[in-house]
This record gives sequence, C-alpha cells and structure tokens, in this order.
Amino acid sequence: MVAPTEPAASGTTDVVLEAVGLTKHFPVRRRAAELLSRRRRAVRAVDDVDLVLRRGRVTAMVGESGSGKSTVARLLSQLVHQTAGRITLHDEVVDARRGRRFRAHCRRVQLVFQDPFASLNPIHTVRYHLTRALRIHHRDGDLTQGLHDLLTRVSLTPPEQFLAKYPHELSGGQRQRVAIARALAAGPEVLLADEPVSMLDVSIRLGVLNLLRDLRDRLHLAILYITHDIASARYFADEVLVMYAGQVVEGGDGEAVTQRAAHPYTRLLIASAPDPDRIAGEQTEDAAQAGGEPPSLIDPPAGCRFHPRCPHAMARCSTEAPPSFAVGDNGSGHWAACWLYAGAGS
Amino acid sequence: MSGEPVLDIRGLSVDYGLGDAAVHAVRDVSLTLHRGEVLGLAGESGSGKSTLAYGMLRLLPPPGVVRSGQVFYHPGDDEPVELMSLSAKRLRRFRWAEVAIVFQGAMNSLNPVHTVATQLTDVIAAHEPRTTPAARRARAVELLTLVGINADRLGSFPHQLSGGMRQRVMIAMALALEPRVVVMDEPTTALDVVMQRQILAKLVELRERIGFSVLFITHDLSLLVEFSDRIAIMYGGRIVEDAPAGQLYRDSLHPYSDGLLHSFPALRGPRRELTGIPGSPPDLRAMPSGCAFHPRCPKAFDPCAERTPTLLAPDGREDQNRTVACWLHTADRAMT
Amino acid sequence: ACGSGESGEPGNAAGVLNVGMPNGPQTENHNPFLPSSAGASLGYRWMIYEPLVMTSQIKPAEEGKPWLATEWTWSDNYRALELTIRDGVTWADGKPMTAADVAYTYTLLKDTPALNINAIPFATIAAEGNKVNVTFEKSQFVNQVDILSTIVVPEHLWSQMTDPATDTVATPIGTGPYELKTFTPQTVTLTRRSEYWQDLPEVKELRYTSYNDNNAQTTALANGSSEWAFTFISNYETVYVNKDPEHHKLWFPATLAVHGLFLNTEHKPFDDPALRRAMSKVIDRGDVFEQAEAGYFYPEITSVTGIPTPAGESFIADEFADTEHEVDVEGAKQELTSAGYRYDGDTLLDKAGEPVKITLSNPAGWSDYITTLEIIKDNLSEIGIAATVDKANADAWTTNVDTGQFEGAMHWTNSGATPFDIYQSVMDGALYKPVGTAGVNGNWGRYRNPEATAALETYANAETDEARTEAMHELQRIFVEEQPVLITGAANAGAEYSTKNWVGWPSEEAQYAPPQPTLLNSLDVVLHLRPAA
Amino acid sequence: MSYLLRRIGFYAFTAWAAITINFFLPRAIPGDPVQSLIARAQGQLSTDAIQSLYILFGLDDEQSLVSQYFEYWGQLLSGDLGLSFTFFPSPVSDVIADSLPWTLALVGFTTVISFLLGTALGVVAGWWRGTWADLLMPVTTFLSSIPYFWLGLIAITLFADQGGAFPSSGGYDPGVVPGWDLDFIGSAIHHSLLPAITILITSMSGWVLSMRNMMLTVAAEDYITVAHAKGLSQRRVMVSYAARNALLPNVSAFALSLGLIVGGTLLVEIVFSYPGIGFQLFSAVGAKDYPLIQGIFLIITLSVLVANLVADLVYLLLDPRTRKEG
Amino acid sequence: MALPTSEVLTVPAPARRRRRSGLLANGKAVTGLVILGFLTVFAVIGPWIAPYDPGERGDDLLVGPNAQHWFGTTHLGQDILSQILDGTRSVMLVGIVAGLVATVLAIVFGVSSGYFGGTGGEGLSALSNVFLVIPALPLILIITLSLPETNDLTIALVIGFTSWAWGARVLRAQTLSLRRRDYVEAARATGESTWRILGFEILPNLTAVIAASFVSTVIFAVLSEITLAFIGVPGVSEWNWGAILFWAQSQQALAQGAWWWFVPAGLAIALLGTGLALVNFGIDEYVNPRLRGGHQRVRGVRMRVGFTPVLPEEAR
Ligand SMILES: Nc1ncnc2c1ncn2[C@@H]1O[C@H](COP(=O)(O)OP(=O)(O)OP(=O)(O)O)[C@@H](O)[C@H]1O
Ligand SMILES: Nc1ncnc2c1ncn2[C@@H]1O[C@H](COP(=O)(O)OP(=O)(O)OP(=O)(O)O)[C@@H](O)[C@H]1O
Ligand SMILES: [Mg+2]
Ligand SMILES: [Mg+2]
Repeated sequence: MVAPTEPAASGTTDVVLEAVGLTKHFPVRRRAAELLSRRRRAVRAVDDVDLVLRRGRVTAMVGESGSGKSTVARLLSQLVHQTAGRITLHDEVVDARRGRRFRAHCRRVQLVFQDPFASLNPIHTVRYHLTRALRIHHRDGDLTQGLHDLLTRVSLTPPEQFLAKYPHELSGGQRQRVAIARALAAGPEVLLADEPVSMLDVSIRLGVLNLLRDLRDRLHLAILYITHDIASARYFADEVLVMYAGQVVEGGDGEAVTQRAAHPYTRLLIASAPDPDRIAGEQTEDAAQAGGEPPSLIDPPAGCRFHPRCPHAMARCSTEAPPSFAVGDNGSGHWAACWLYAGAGS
Repeated sequence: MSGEPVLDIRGLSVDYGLGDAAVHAVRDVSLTLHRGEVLGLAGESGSGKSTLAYGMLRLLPPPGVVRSGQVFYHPGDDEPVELMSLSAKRLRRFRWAEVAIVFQGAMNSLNPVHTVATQLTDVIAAHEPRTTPAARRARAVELLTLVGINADRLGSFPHQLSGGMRQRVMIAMALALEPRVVVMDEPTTALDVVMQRQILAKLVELRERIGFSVLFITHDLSLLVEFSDRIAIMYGGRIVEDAPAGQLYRDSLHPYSDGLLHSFPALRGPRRELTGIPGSPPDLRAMPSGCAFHPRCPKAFDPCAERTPTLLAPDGREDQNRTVACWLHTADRAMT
Repeated sequence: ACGSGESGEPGNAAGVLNVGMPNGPQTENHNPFLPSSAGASLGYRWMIYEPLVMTSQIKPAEEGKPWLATEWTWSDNYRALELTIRDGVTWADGKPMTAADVAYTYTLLKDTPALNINAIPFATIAAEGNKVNVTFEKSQFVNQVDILSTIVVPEHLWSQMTDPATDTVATPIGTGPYELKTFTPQTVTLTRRSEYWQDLPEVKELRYTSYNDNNAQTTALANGSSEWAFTFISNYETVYVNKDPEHHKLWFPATLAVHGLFLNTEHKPFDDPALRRAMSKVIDRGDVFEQAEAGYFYPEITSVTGIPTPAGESFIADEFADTEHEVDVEGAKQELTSAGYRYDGDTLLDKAGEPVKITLSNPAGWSDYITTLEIIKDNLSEIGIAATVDKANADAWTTNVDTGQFEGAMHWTNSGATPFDIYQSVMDGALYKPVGTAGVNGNWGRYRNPEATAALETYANAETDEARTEAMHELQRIFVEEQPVLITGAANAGAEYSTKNWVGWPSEEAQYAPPQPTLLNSLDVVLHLRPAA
Repeated sequence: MSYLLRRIGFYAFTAWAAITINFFLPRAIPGDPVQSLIARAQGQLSTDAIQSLYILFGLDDEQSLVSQYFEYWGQLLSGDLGLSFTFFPSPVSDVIADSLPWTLALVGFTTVISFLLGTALGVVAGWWRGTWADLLMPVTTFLSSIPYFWLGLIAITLFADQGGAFPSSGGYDPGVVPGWDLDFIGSAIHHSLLPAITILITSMSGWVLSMRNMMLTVAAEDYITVAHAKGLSQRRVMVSYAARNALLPNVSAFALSLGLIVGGTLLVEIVFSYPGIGFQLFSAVGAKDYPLIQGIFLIITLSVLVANLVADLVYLLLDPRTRKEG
Repeated sequence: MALPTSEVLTVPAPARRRRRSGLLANGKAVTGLVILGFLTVFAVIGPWIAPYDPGERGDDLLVGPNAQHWFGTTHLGQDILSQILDGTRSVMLVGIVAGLVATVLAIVFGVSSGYFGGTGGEGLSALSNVFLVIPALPLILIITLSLPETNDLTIALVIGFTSWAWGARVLRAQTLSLRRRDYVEAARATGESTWRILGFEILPNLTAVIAASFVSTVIFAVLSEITLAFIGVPGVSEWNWGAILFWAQSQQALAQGAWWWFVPAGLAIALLGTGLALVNFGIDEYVNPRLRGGHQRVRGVRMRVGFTPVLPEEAR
C-alpha cells in the first residue's frame, strides 16, 4: 500500500495545496415522513478525498458527470465548506469562510469556471472585471500596467482593444482567457480550472489549454485541471486522478493512468471515450459489459462504489471499501482503490 | 455503403429574418443521405448544422425561413416527395412517419408535464389513429424495452429520469413509426462518455436491426470518425468537405477539416502534434468574402479571398466518392 | 314578480307601494328602539309599531294627533304627564294593548339606558286603568315630543327577552296596520293586517327596498321602481321630475333644525361679533340653496333669526317678523370699517392689522357641504376674506369639530318641537367645553354668552308661557346680534313620491304631515293613500 | 409532501400576521363608531343619543388594546366574530353570511370566467400571432387601462338608466324573495349580467396578455418543435403541449389575483349597488364598525389563503415537477 | 391589473449601446413614452396653461363643451378642462412617488430574500406574502383614514408601502436564479464582498425587471389613487382626476346627461394607463426577445412555429 501523497518521482516540486480526507455532504431536504426520524439524508458529493497540488504541476481530475469534481474545486477554493477533512496551504490549515481570511485564501487559490459564457457578468466590461480583481487583492498600484500585463499574459493583444469590450463582444475562447486573467489578477499560486474548455469549440479549446500549460511553465502555478475528457487530461496533465461517485479511485502519472489503466472504472472510461483510431464496431470488453446507471450519492453502494457495475466484482467488493493499492512499477506513483490489486503493492 | 438516396438536399439556403436584416445561416447546401447510411455532419458551433437539419424539415422556429432550395425524400418505390412544397397537412403526415428527429437536449425535447407513456403514444395516435389505446401502450412498452428501459418507467415524468434515460426515450420515440431516416442533433453532448457510448452502441445495433439512415450531427469529430460511414464538414453555413469517414480521418483535404482533426488529443498511441486552428469562427453577419475560412487558413492563396469555392470532387480523385470546396483541390476545373 | 313600477301593471292592482331608501344592505333586525335596526333605517318600524301621539316636525306648534293615547296632559312645570290610552287596540298576535304596555315601555326605557336614546329623565311611571302617569326629574317642555312619540311595545313579549337592547326581535308584533312578511337584505316586505283599530289602509303590501347609494335610489325613482323615497338628487328637475312630470313629485318642508357655518368663536378674529355679522351679510343663501342643495333639499331660511319657516313661524319675535336675510356686501364692508377693520387693496385686515383668513373644513365625501363651502368661500372673498376649503377625512373632521380644532365648518343642529334645540346647539354656554376637550353635545363653535345660556335655561324650565316667549325672543335678539353661526338652510322632512299609482300624499297644498318615509308620520301618510284613478 | 407542509406553515404565519394587522389597523382610525353614527345621521339623531349608544355598543368601559387583542383571539378561536355596530346587535357572521354569497357568486364566478376566457383568448392570440389575432392586443391594452368603476358607470348610463335592458342596482328585483326558485335565480342572473360583463371586460385583458406572453415563450421551447416534428395535429400541439405548459405560471398568479379581485369588488359593488361583501366593508370602514371590518378582512384573508392552497394543489397536479420525487 | 412578468426567463444584458437603442427601437415602448412625455409636460405646465382657475365658480352652470369651456363646466360653473390640466400633476406625482417607494421596498425585500435564502430570506418572503394576501385597496383605504393628515405625499407613501409585494415576489424569483449564475459565484471567488455582489453584480442585471415592476406599480398606484379620490377619500389634491369623477358622480352627472364631466377624466386615466402599459410591454419584449414583434409580413410570408415558411420566388 502506497500513500498517495508520496512525492512523485521527479521530486523537484513542492506541495502547495493539500487536502486530506476531504468530505462534503449536502443535506437533502427531509420528507414529511422523515420529520420524526433522526436520520438526516445527505448527498455525499465528496467522500474522503486526498489530493495534492504541487508547484508547476498540472493535476487532472477526470470522472463522469456528478462524480463530485466541481465540488472538490469549490471546496478547495473555500466557496463551500467541507463536512470533514482538512485543507492545508503550505502546511497551514485553511479555514476561511468569509471576510478577510477568505480573501487571503482566494488571493492564493483561484477558481476558473467551466462556462466562460456564464462566468463573466454581461453588464460589465473586461476592464471592470479585471480592475475589481486587482483592487480586491491590492495589486492596483499601477492599474493600467497591471491590466496590460494580465491581458498580455493571456495573449489578448493588443490589450487596449479588449479592455473596453463587453463579454458578448468576445468569442468563447477570448472570454475564457478573460476569466483566466481575472483569476491571475489575484496573483495566485493555485489555479483550479473546473472544466475550463468543455464549453468551447473544438478549434479554440486547444488555445486555452496551451495557455494554461504556458502559465504553469512560466508562473509555476499549481493547476488542478478538471475535465471529463480523459484524452485532454493525458495531453495536458502531469498527474491524473479519476473520480467515481465522490471518491478518487485511481491516480498517478498521466501516461500511466491513461495507457495502463488499473481500476475497472478507469478502463470503462477509456474504453468509452470516442477514439477515431478504433475500427468501427470494435468494442473493448469493458465498454461492452458496462451497464447500469451511476449510483445514487444519497445511498451509495456499500463497499466499492463501483461494484454494481463492475465486470470483475468479487464478494469482497460489495462489503469492504478498498484502500489504495500501488500498481505498476513502484515509483510511478500509480495507485488504484480496487481489491483486484490487493496483493500487488504492499 | 452508398445505396440509393433517401434524402436529397439541393441548394438549400436558410435565413434568419427577412430582407436586409437576414442572417444567412445555411448557404446553398447540397447533401445526399443514402439508404442505411450514417452520415455525420460536423463543424463548430454556429456553423449551421442544426439550422440545416431543421430547415430541411421546415421545423425552424421564427424568424427562420427557407430562402431557396429543394429537399427530396425518396420513399423507395413511390415518386419522390419534395418537402419544401408540401402543404402543412401533408407535411404533418410525413413527419416522424418518414423522418424522425432526436434533438440536442432531451430534457427540453420532452414535455415536462406529460408522462413518457403519453408522449410515446401521442405520436402513434397521431399517425395511426385507428390503433386502440391498449395497442399503443403495448407498442410503447416494446419501444422502451428496445432501448433498454424497463417498462415500469412508462408512467414516469421526464424529470424523474436520468439524462441518459431521457435521451433513450427520445430515441425510442423516434423509432416509434419505423421511419426511414432519423436525424440526430448532438444526441449525446450533454451526457458523459460512458452513457454516450452505451447509447451509440444501442443505436448501431438498432440500425442494423431496423435499417434506417441516420443524419448524425455533432462537433465531436472523433466520435463521428468512429461511428459514421460518411462525414460532411460545415463551415460558415456551407459544406466544405464531404467524404467517407475513414478517408476524411486519414487524408482530409480541406484545411479546416485538417485543423479540426488536429485539435483534439488522442487517447492512445503516440502523443500527436496538436496544432489547432488559429483565429476565431466567422461572424455570420459579416462573412469574409470568398472562401469563408480564408482568414484563418494557413494555406490561403490568391483566389481564396475573392471567390467562393464550390463543392466538387477533388482534382485527380474524381473516383473517390468525395467532394471538397477548396481552391487548393478544385482549382483546376473551377478556374478554367 | 317584477317590480310594480313597470308601466301597464298599476301598483295598486296588487295594492303594493314601493318605498326606497339609499341605506345599503340591511341585516334582519326589527328592534324598533335601535337606530341601527333595519326597521329604523328604512322606516318600516312605524308601520308595525305605533306612537302614543302622532307629532309633526313641520308643524311643531300644533298639538299632535291622538294615536295610541287619546288624551295627554302635562303639568304646568312639565314634570308630570298623564296619558289616556286608547281602548280596543290589539297587538298583531291578538292580545289587547293596555296602559300596562305603555307603562312597561316607559319603564323599559328608564331601566335600559342603552335604549333611552333621548336621555329622558324618567322619575316614576304608573299605570292605572287606562291611564298612565309619568313624572320626570326636571321640566320636559323641550322634550315633550320625544316623550309623546314614544313607540309602544307589548309587555307580554318584551318582558320575555333576556336583553331587549341586543334583541333583533325576529317577529315584530306591534299595534300598527302592517306585519312583517319577508325580509331580505335588500327588500323588506310588509303585509296589511286583517284588523286595525282604524280603517285599514288601502295599501295591501309595502316593499321597502334599500339601495346602496343616492345614485341607485335616484335611478329607481326616475324609472318608477321606487314610489316613495328620501334622497338627495342634484338637478332633480332633469333627473327625476322630467322623467314623468305628471306623477313625479317631491315636497321638502323645513323642520326646526338648521345647517350653517359654525365659526370657532374662540379663534381670533372670529370672536368679534362685528366680523361675524359682516360675514353673515355676504352669505348668499339663495346660491347655496340652488347650487349646493339642488334647489329643494335644505329649504332656504329667509328669517334673520335663523328659524326655518313656516315650521317656526309662530316663534319669531315681532321685531324680526319682516326682516329677511339679504346679501349686502356694502353693508358688510361698512360694518367692518366702522368696527376698526381696514382694507389693504382687496384684503381685509383685522384690528391688529393681520389679513383675515379662514379655513373652512368638511369631510371630502359630503358633496353638498363642500359645495356650500365653495360658495361661502366665494362670498367671503367679496369682503376681502381669504377662505380655503379643506376637504377633511370624515373621522378626523368629526374629532376636530368635537374638540373645537377648526376655524369654520358646516354643521347641523338638533331638531325639536321648538327653536330651542337650534339655539341650544348654537350658543348654549352650558354645553361649552374648552378647545381640546371632546364630548360636546352642541355649541361646537365654543360660543360663550351668559345671557344666551340663561335664556336657554329659562326657556327649558319656565313655568309660564310668557316667560318662555320672552326667553325665545331674547335668544333671537342675541342670535341676530352675535351671529355665532352663519345659517345656510333648514333641515327637512321631505320626500320624493310618485302619484302614478297612489294619491293622497302630503304636499304644499295638503300639509297634513311631513312626507319623509322614515318618520313616524309615514304611517299617517300611508293611511291617507288612495289608489290613483 | 414536505412542499405541502412548508406551504401550510407559511399559510399559518400569513393568517396570523394578516389577522393581527386587521385587528390593529381599524382601531388606528380616529373617531369611534358612535361619533360616526351620529355624523352620518346629520341631525336625525339627537346628540343626547351619544351616551345611550356608547352603552348600547358596550364602549362605555375602557379596555387596553392588548387585552382586547387577546380577547379577540379568544372569540375568534371559539368561532365568534362579535356583533356589528352598524347593524347592532346583529352578529358579524350574519352580516357576512348575507353578503358573502353575492360576492362569491358575482365576483368569484366572473373571476373564474375571466381567467378561463382570458386564458383561452391568450392562447389564441399567442398561437396565431401574425394574424388577425394581433388586433386583440391594442384593444386589450386599452381596456385594461380603464378604471373599471368608470366603465361600470358608463355601462349603467348606456344600458340600464335610459330604459335599458339591465337593472342598474341591487342583486335581484325588489319583490323577489331569495330562494332556490326560478324567479329568484333568473332575477339574480339578470342583475348580475351588467356588472359581470364590466368585470370581464376590464379584468380579462390581464390574462390575455400574460397568457399570450407565456404562449410565445413556450412556443419557442424545444418540446413544441418536437411536437410539430412528431406530426401531431395543430390543435393537439396548441392545447396539450403549448397551452398546457404556458398555463402553469398563470395558475399561481390566478390564486394571488383572487386577493386583488376581492379588494377590487369594493368598487364594483359600490357602482352597481350590489349587496356584496365589498360594499359592506366599505360602509363598515366608514362606520368604524371594527367587528365587521375584522370579520370581513378575516373572511377575505382566509378565502385568499384557501384559494392559494387550492391553487398550490392544482399546481401540484398540473406540474409533475413539484411532486415528490418518485 | 397587468400581471408582473413573473416568468422572465433570462435577463439578457447586452452592452449599453444596444441597451439604449434596444428599448427605443421598440415601437410600443416609444408610443408609450410619447404618451407619458406628453402627460408629463401637462403635469409640469398644466396649472399655468389652464384657461381658468379650476375652483373658480362661473356663471355658466353645467354647460357642455363650447368655445369658452372646451370640456364644459360643473354644477358650480367650474371649467373642467382646467381641472383636468390641474389634476395631471398630482396623478403623475403620486404614481411616480408611490412607484419609487414600492420599487425600493421591492428591491430591498425581494433581492435580499432571494439572495440570502435561509430563514431570514423565507421570513422576508413570508412578509411580502402577507401583503399579497391582504386586499390592497381596503388596506390602503383604512390606512389612509387612520392618518391624522393626508395629502398627496402621504397617499403616495401609503400606496407605496402597501404595494411592493408583487414586485418583491418577482425580484425574489429573479434573484434566486441569478444567485446561481456562475458570474456571481465567480465574483465571490474573486473575493468581492456580499454587498458589492448585490449592488454591482446582481442589481444591474435586474434593471429590466425592476423597470417593469416600477411601471406596473405606477399603474397600480395611479388607479388606486384615482379610486380613492373617487370614493371620496380626502387629501388627494383638489383636482385629481379621481376627484373630478367624484364630483361628477356625486352630482349624478351621467344621469343629468353631463357626459363631458365624466368622459375626459376617464379617458385621461385610460391614456395614462395605456402609455404605462405600452412601456411595460416594451420592457417585457426587451427582456424576453421571444415576445418581440419581429414578424414583418413580407409579401405573404407568415412566420409560424413548426412550419418554416419557404420564401416565394419573388421575395428572395
Ligand atoms: N449545492 C448542492 N446541494 C446539493 N447537492 C449538490 C450541490 N452541489 C452539488 N451537488 C451534488 O453533488 C454531486 C457532485 O456534483 P459536482 O458538481 O461536484 O459533480 P461534477 O463531477 O462536477 O459533475 P459535472 O461533470 O457534471 O460538472 C452531484 O450529485 C450534485 O447533484
Ligand atoms: N434566431 C436566430 N436569429 C439569428 N441568427 C440565428 C438564429 N438562430 C441561429 N442563428 C445563427 O445561425 C447560425 C447557425 O446556427 P446553428 O444552430 O445551426 O449552429 P450549429 O452548427 O447547430 O451550432 P451548435 O453546434 O452550437 O449547435 C449561428 O451562427 C447562429 O448565430
Ligand atoms: Mg462540474
Ligand atoms: Mg446545433
């Protein structure tokens, strides 16, 4: 058994943001029949997730819709508060619900939303959005210069031309760049990018991804890249985490996870992804056997949450939740939470 | 693959609005869907894919108007029907019985206040008024089973179903009258990949069993390459390339198709070089002159900015059953 | 079942008379003593219950007609009354009406302050044979009408009630010629009894309909569905009379009560009689009568004494008999200048050199009063007084008048058998309460004059007619001299009626009773009605 | 279920708040019932009557407002609304029982008709946009801007006064006795026609406009296009797909509008001299008849709440999305 | 009463430039604004251009329209045209003041109850529901009567304080949907304070809804004010149109055949109401483009949902 927080082989990176046992349960409104009973039901959106973001590294988080990816991002940015678990920023425990502490936190951890069409207020100009971000974080010493720098950094040049524009006057890619610029205005160390390109056209996605990669390289940001497109995770991330039903089920080096997927769910995911190189009609074993619906997060299956859909499910899977087991060659940091690998690592 | 045509679009132009204010969303598009074929229609957002699909069925909401063009439906043994000149009454009888359509968002395509059963039987009642309610219900059960949904879901309302189930209900509904053509407008974009594959697998299976043709619209080119027989690429309201899927994937001719294919990362194999397409999509209100793609085209040359290329078989490959609208490949004939 | 007002179906064929009042929907309440009952509001209580004596407000000087009492005698000091009760009168349930019932009625009033609306200070009440003897705590000269016109109720039924003051008397049993047939919130129907101590009236059925307001009542009168009603009609000629000039009649005789502009005499400079006299001189009572009161509603008072005529004719002192009120702007100005007032251009300045201004206030909804104020405002401007009309909130206004916080306001006076009530309401120092204190029952203008107070006292308690007459003349002199209130018109006891189906109505020519359908005399009127030929 | 529970809690709160406001507000009006009775009589009641009236109404002993308030709740809970001053000593419940049926019959009925008719017209206007149906718009806009007392009075002048076909006042002919017979019902209907038509004309427009708007909004929904694509008949798409969905927002608006309408009846009843509860309320306010004002407010508030509850239930039936998740 | 646009689906918020021209490009809104402008001019200069003192008694009693008195006279010979002109100001003023007060309250209650949610939000929403349930006109009537002194301003305040609930409801619904928008979340993630988010991110996006709610309240306020004056509630200034109708009614003008006393005021009210309603339509259409006319009929082309027209040859 390998602690998933063990530094990667490269070893040159230092941990910026770390979450241990991160859990978020959203209370569900009780039904009349339950008013008398003690039990309070909850959507267990995120359950015991461990996560490490390192300086200058991109960590991708993939998983199907509703598996709790956005919730993780919102927890890390303190927009919502964890039910349990601990978040540390440079080894300091973060507890910033509102006010100055919250501001201090968001100065260092910034969130970029999925939908650039919705995350910019349609009534404000680019200048307003960026100025506010700079002001709030007291980086408005030389405002004009600051604005120019930001826009240049996200390749919106010449900057003057974009400052006066309203969001609807920009294309989707340009908007997402503005959103990223706004996040950068705080001078963060961590960028949480929640599906930053899923709403963008194929031909402009790449530009935004390349921009993020560039920021990682030049500003040494720690980036959490959330997506459900596992191919782009492979392309872009140093490390990949796979989420299923509120839990991280597999993690490790990007190439390892995508090419030598261990967890049956990851395999299903990869088999399901459209792949032009696959000959039509050819079906991988996993994809063919995959059936059923994603589980309810209110009443998740006992044991391994994937077991009702898993082609390799064993008796043990439905009773005991699997811990993480190292897979592949040691040192790649590749692990999976699956009983299939119970013997492999430890 | 290419049998006789079922749906033949000739020079279709569709506008939003009238007169000077009109936006020309689809411009002089010709496209043929053959019997039993899956024809993929790709292109980025706003390129006019949906407009083309709805326009040919005359389902565009105001202010959409069909400016010109014809759409022939070949029922096989009978005379072809021209959709643009059909009366409202005949059009209503034609729809769904011959061409069914699955819309982009299933949540929005299902009426939230009626049960699945009502919406399924509705369509049977409208086209086969003589069937008994019991027979309709039986058919509805049959259809749901076909797409892998338990019959006890008949009484559910749309909001009680998951996204994937809703989409499958829509597919079941589309097959209710055993149409010869099913149009699918991004049927899976809102779903995650696992569900997407499940549904497409189902579709492939059903097509083999029932034998209808599919017009499949999406901007996910990798999906199309895997699933369709032939692919047409749209840009700026026009079809810029139309070729068998494999050929297009391996050997795209139009620089835009090429760019698209180099915009998404591959999941397997060596990490491909990703170039993407610089620039941003054109504004339909102020379309560039000549080839609409020329401002973004790395290979643009003299004629591109001046003259609009027509969709023709590429030079030297007239036998390959493919067409492209690009001066690079059709220069010879068009220029002369 | 449609209204008998429709042409072709004469009302008298069915013997129906349609009476109307603009009082809104009613609830079933036939208690004759309660002013809140439907019987009082619509007036039908007088058809079921009868008074001891039929007194008339328009002929207050005449002795009333004997009714349930055949004779009555007052002691000289008006502290004792002996009544002789009529024989042969039966209640509608067949029981005879006796002196004991009368005594019971008086006792009921005495013991139940809630029902003793006129606050009569009964002392002793005794019945003996067909006589009833009543004594009072003090002289009842000015209350004699109220005492004599008391309704008599049957002891055998009323003594059974737990609380007569809160009983709605579901089945009203009286001695009158009618009994209740049906009640609906909109219409009360009475039918004629089979027996009555006089000749039975010709009207077989009476329908009292309550309309929601004057407009609805007017419409009903105009189209004939109401044949008898009491309501204000502006421009009655066009709206009412001309719809059927032959039959649509009205007669609005004056009673002994007046309407006038009360001036707050504690408010400078209106404490100056000279100013008030001058103001009175310019009030155009004719305009008020014609424009605010539609030329009929509140009869014009011509006498300078403010006593309505002909009702009060006999009370007017000889010295004022021929002096009529006349608009006299020049006279008024002279009066003012000789009293030390000056003019600054057109503006009147008081003795202190301040411009004379007055705010006239009345509730906004009382359109005739407001119109009157508009006219007065106009009149006053002729002698340089700037008036403003304040359309007040009715409740606030009532409070303000009660506590004396106003400058000028149109108000009414009480009515009575003599002009005493008028003068009492206008200048009785005994009713005075300082400004700011509520609960005045008259003298809203806070007028104080010991002579007037004394004269009123004398009038109410004098033992001789001479003393009374002297006091009355004194009061008139004071009034003319002091003008504490600027009289505009008299109150009335009139009605609109139609002669289409029924004739025999009281009128200018046949003044046997005031025609108003809610007064006790309405019974007398019904007894006079005959089917039209 | 929990939806309903929350609604009920909300209703209880609203009822309490409204009743409390109803108790305190009328008492803030200056003056008292006796003074206003005297004032309305303008000299027909002698001022000596004041004292006897105070005694009669039981207003002669002072009580603090707070203890009156608790006493009022005590009375209310035992179902007693007190005695009206205007019609002393009739119980408030009798006064209300006499007038409420009229209001319910006239205004309730016309409100429902107006809603149904207006909605139907709105459906037509929305569906057939771009045709003659567009002419409805300017007409309804204008009609909805006219104060309806004004229209009512004009209607009376034109159709009732000058020997017109309609009676101008009252709920039924004077000679008729209320009861379940043809005479009465015929007469009642005859009397209600003119006010009913006036209310219809002015209140319908609101429904026409909002329904039309909703139809236009709904017509652009995907499921309408799908319905067309399914080849359903025009009528079926219009009724079962478009109108059915467009109706939903109007249903809750309708429930709330019942409150506005009950307030508005006041004028209809004044203008048409209709024996309903609005007129009673109006005169009760003038007479400072606290028990009656409170009683009527209570009835109105309760009926609006009940109407809302019913509308909630109807909404629950109409919109499956609000139902408990299955 | 016009129903508030409770179902405004999306609030488009295009650039200012389009915003201005957007509303002004709407025929209905422009017609409405022209009517309102016209009435506003009269509200300002009405008393000065009135040919007579509206309260002044004349010698021509109750005469119909003629050269001296265009709208005829009252039973006291007052000039009705002058009364109408004089009354415009009070009608407009009360409408606008009441509309402003109600709108501010609606914003405070609606937006905060929508944004904060929780018990406080529910409480505020319940409070506005209480005001929805109590019948407005009787409530206004009673409050007006209980005030020691009433004038145009107090009446406007009473109307304003009692009629905000509809607006609050609509605004609450809108705020609830805006609150979940990404840009609100994003502003929070940037570190904006709650008040700044309310004031600068949410409120501006509600402008159209607020404007619509303002206009509806003005309509309601004007009608209430006129109704109050008509049933004789004092304090509404002297020649308010409702007061003119009150006098006409109490003098039985219609029964006397004096239609000129009755008709102009009624039409003036209807004109004002129509103007406001048109502006409201304009706003509605602006907010929800689906309502927009946009249906030019070009040579027989009829736009119809479900059957896209095919342009005839000559129309191309
Ligand atoms: N505020 C909330 N209240 C209740 N449940 C919530 C809330 N936010 C999220 N959830 C639930 O938590 C689960 C995880 O949601 P989340 O948005 O994190 O998923 P995701 O992986 O980001 O999905 P997607 O790919 O669709 O964005 C979902 O079932 C969702 O319904
Ligand atoms: N009502 C309208 N008025 C004006 N232009 C419109 C209207 N509807 C669509 N368009 C324009 O028509 C063009 C084609 O739209 P269409 O929906 O067909 O694109 P699409 O290829 O289906 O895009 P997507 O992949 O986003 O679905 C777009 O550029 C759009 O801006
Ligand atoms: Mg997400
Ligand atoms: Mg599309």
